[in-house]
Amino acid sequence: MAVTSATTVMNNVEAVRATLYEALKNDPRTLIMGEDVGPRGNVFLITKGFLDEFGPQRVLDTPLAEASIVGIAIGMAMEGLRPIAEIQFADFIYPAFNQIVGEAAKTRYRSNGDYTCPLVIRTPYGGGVRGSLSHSISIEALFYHVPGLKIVAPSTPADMKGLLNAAIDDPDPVLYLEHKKTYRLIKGEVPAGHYVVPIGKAAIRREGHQLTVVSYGLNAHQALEAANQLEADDGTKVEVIDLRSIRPMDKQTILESVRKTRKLLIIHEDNKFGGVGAEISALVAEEALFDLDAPIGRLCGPDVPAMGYALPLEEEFMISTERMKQRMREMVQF
Amino acid sequence: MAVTSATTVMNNVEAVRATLYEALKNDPRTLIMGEDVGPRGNVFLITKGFLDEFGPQRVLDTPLAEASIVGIAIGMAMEGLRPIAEIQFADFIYPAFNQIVGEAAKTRYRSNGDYTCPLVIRTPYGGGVRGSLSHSISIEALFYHVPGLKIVAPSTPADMKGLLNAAIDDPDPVLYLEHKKTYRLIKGEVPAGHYVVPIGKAAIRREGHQLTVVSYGLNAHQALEAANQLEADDGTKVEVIDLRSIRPMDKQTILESVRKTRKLLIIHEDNKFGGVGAEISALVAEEALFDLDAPIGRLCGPDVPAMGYALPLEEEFMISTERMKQRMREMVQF
Amino acid sequence: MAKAPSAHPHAPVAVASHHELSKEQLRALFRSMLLQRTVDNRGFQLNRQGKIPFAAGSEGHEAVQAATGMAFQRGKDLLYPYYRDVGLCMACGFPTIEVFYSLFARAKDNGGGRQFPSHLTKRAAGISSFSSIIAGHMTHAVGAAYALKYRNERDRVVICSFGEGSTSEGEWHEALNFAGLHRLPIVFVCENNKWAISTPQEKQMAVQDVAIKAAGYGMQGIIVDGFDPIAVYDAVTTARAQALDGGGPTLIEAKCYRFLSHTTDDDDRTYRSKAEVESHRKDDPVPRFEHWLLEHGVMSAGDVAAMKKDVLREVNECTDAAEAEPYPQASDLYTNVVEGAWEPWQ
Amino acid sequence: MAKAPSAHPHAPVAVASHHELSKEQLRALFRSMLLQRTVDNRGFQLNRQGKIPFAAGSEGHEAVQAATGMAFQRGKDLLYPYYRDVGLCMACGFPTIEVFYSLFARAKDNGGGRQFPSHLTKRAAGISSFSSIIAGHMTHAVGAAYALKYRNERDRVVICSFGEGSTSEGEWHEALNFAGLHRLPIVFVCENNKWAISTPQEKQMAVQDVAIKAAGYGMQGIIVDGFDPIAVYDAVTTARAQALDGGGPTLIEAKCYRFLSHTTDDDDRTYRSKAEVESHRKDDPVPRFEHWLLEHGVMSAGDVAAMKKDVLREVNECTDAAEAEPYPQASDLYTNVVEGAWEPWQ
Ligand SMILES: Cc1ncc(C[n+]2csc(CCOP(=O)(O)OP(=O)(O)O)c2C)c(N)n1
Ligand SMILES: Cc1ncc(C[n+]2csc(CCOP(=O)(O)OP(=O)(O)O)c2C)c(N)n1
Ligand SMILES: [Mg+2]
Ligand SMILES: [Mg+2]
Repeated sequence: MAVTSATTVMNNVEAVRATLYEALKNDPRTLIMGEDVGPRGNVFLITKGFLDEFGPQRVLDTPLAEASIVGIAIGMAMEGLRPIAEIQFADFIYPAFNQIVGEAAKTRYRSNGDYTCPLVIRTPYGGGVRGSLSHSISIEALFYHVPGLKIVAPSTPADMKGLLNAAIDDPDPVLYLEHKKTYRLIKGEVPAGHYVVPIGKAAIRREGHQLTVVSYGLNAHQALEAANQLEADDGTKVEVIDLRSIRPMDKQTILESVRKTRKLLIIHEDNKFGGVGAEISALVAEEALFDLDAPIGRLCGPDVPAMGYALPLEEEFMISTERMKQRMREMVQF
Repeated sequence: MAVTSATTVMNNVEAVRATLYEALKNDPRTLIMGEDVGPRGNVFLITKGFLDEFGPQRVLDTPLAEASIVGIAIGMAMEGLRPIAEIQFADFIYPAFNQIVGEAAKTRYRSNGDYTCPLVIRTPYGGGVRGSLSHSISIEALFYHVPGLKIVAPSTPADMKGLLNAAIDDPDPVLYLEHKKTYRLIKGEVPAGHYVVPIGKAAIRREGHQLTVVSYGLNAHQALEAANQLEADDGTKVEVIDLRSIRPMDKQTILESVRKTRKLLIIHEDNKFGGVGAEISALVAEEALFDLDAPIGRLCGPDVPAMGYALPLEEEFMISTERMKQRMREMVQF
Repeated sequence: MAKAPSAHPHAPVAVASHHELSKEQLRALFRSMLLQRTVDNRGFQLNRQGKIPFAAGSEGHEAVQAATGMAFQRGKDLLYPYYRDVGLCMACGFPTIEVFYSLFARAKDNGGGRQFPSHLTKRAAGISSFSSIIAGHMTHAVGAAYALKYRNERDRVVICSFGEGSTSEGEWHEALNFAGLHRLPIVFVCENNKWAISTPQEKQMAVQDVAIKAAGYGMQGIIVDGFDPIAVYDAVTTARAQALDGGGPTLIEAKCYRFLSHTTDDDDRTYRSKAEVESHRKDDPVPRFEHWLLEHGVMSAGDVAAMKKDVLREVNECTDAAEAEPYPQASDLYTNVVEGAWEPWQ
Repeated sequence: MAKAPSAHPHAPVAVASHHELSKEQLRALFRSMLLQRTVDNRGFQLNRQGKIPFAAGSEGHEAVQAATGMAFQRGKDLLYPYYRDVGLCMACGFPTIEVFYSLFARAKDNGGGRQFPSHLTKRAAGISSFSSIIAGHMTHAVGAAYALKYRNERDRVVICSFGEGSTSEGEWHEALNFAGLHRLPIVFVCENNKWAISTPQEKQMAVQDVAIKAAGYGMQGIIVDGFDPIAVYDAVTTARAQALDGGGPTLIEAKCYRFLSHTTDDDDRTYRSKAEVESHRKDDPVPRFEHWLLEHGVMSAGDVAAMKKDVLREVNECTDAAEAEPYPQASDLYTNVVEGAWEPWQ
């Protein structure tokens, strides 16, 4: 990240909002489109006021039709605009699957570079907000298998901005995931001006030599907190990596850390089976197996379709910081 | 598999065809729907003649609209029918993603069992047939992360029948994948009458103690052939597991084999990153890490959007039996 | 040379009207409307009291829902509703107490407290389970109608409802296309309340009437005053009869209005004027129908007061009874993924 | 009481006709049609010879495609075609030789030999890259039209084509809805050849005319004889002018026929009668237009013979030149996934 003198404390919503605002301000090719992004300013008020300033051509309330939100954005991108499309909740991205996977991710490839698709799709995902079965899901594993598609899931305000800038600048399609529970919960310093956090680079949030924890999104904050508590409790030193980019994945940072700590725990809210943790684990089992002193652990959302609306169902699904701490301790002691 | 005296030699197309025919014959709740399944008898002639025998209500040529093929089938299933829906090529399943992932896989769960969705979705997948970028892809990893959805990918005629019967009998949605290169290539004995191969059970195609190879679909046949050649060459004994079911996955068979051979190679045509092999590897790295004498290997399709139409592009993408043999030898010698 | 498309055989026509409704039916209609409004208000109230995190109301839809529910034949028909149809579900036989199980996410909720409130299901009453994914249920309704036709169950129809915003989804189109093609026994009821969250109809489609879209699917489009329960009852009953006769589906557009914010999470003052809301409020279907009933001597002022009291009593009792019920347990998260046990849990 | 939807402001009208076409233009139209047919036949021939594994033909679409291509303004307009539009692409400026690069999957193919034949792309000519996923390109065309409007490029339109089968897809609906709503500069051309592989129009939709669907999107629907190049030219040129004037999109339905099997992988004798095919064959647009040109003195029999010879020469030369070109290399599989290098390969 570029070093800038001026920083402001923001939460994640504010960081996304500020970045979108600057993008619209600085590049006439950019525009925002999605359901209720206009007068309502998006359901989380991220684009509140944008319509008045940038007009309805650049802050475009779309019909209720996700396939077309992405498909039309693809056409715009193919013809030189820089659309930033929004899917109101990640749970509603399914109807756009064809356009994302079948079209956006293959535009450059199938035309052998004749056409490109510089497109950003932003969407809020994740639970812990009483969003029920249908406003809580994680979607990264439904897309991370797709060559040609980049996926980022920043967790801090500074990364929200830096990765959103990187996504907007990127000449290829990027799926930008915002954990909605972090929206107002997580605050932090955000540098002024335009800077990018490179797509594909993880961040080591905390150094340690007894265990590597890889996580992202809301869980990355909890993992850091759990690791801090562990050190305070008894001096245990856990290294915490915030993945930030899911694809391309920062293999190097993961492998270097695991070779040092010799133990790996992956934590994500998304269901376990076939989740992002599967690839991380497989990568390490392939490239650093004999560096390991413990089985690779995965602490993930259970393999049910989604968390329920009733509080006990949501609590059971979400991974508490306490559970993280306990699992970290077990692995360190293994 | 039930032991029956009468068997017939069939190829995979014939096995699917015979099973569908028996299903229509034996259960009035069953019906077949999809594009061009009527007079044309499906593009691979799987349902040729069915229309005449069972009529247009039960052999239903649908409009060109995949979301509705699956969605309408869901409604039928919710109201007591047993639809067997076809997606003409797996590459065209994307528009139905919402109905499969957002609806079918969640019907039982979201209604807490009030409604169920006994639905089969059949689709031909895979390459090696000059299908180009858009008639060649593998789709299993786009769906295998989804709780509530079963996925099978049988490779032999006997399994084609047994697993299709199991899928039709199953009270929940099943995605049934047919590797199109095996359609006419693979022949074998098929027992007469109704029998099922249980969903979730892998098959050990060949015993061995020096390496476990896990594969499915077309690659399972090649892996078996490669292992046979290796033994003929120098007596090397490789164990070959045909996964058959991708979800639920037969963890027990995999773990038992790996604990015996102490080495694991996963082979699939689908792209590597986030593919089915990722979960298999992660499973073993979690539950049998210290039983391993070599890093877990994955020999998979390259991480490009799809194989190209031009012959050299297709050949580069597909995994040859020779490459399998070489990789097996390397792992045995590790 | 170019020419215009030929007139369509199913060009829109006005439906026959004046189905005879008995006084008892008229009173039942009104009670159904009152119940819907009272339940609605209670949801918002419980939310403001911090007792439930979420509620969605349907003020303005009472006439459509009560009347459609009365046209629905219990024990025969199938309902494929959407999330704003709590009143419709109740009018079709969904017990009031169970609405509150859903609002409070109690274990006794038919969906086990898994879905948002208003996402009701009750197979025993023919009320389908649906997701929050807009228009996701449209093709299910069509598939159900196919099942009825397939089994030759000629006295049954499917009623499928949705908002005008939902018509933009591709799946909506696919559903209507198939239903029209196979002349299925289904009645589509669009509750056009002019808004989809903050998006007005003018940003949703280029046409003024959803009903005009029917012609593209070879079915009849009907526009009806969604504030008039008798008109809606007429329209749905006529369409139902046509469906039973093999005349295929009808697309009924009931013009109504959404008086409240989209849900308790929304604040409609940010995107529409008070004046607009007020201008529709003067046609509020509940007082309007009350007035009509009084005027036509169907009910006396005393009858109305007694009915309101009774409805309030019912809602109060249901609120208290449901609140006293327990939540599902944490272990309930793991059931009903598929039949039997799913996979071992980590 | 219920009423029928009000008449739509954009109800279908017949387009003005008789655009003046010069003799030169008429001859160019005919050459374009001949070229398309000759290229088509060559594809099937190469397939039968075992030289290429796949080809798709468009016999019966020649008039639609040649005329639409003539209405297309090179250097300005954008074309979003589908896989049966090789003739249209050529008529818009796509070089014949490159069609053969695609047929032979040669390295010089603009798409690097990655896609099936007929899936052409040429950004320099304004010809979009599209996938095999039916209707997947519809929203792209609409997005491109939005870009033109956004940048205030008022002399440019998008032409988007598709088959009648494609209208069943949800994405088709979403595209038309958005285009109508924003009155975008786009012309939709439906090449209605009555079949989608083995599925006839009667199993695809309940209506006789695709054009009738236009009303639901607030745009004009036009039916045109797709065997008549002059009528198609009229219709597209009129629609183009209207789009430039801010009058929004038009849905043109060009009624034609698919004379050949769907592709070389198909055998149409399994699902339609020879008699049906023959009944359309008598209106075959190529000899019909030839006859018209001779009758109207635009060309002499000698001119026609010379043109046919010249077209054949061009196709022969292109066949030979393309066949002599190399395939892409195995290593080309790994390029152009994203800009720069993607991930390390296993
Ligand atoms: C596929 C999908 N996209 C977006 C949403 C978010 N959403 C919920 S309700 C709604 C508006 C629905 O409007 P309409 O269909 O008119 O129904 P109304 O709420 O007005 O009754 C939207 C956009 C959703 N639930 N599903
Ligand atoms: C999404 C999708 N579904 C199915 C197919 C297979 N398919 C290819 S062409 C075709 C028929 C298309 O018919 P139509 O749109 O009328 O075009 P035509 O071939 O008649 O020109 C089908 C079903 C596909 N390519 N994409
Ligand atoms: Mg609405
Ligand atoms: Mg066609």
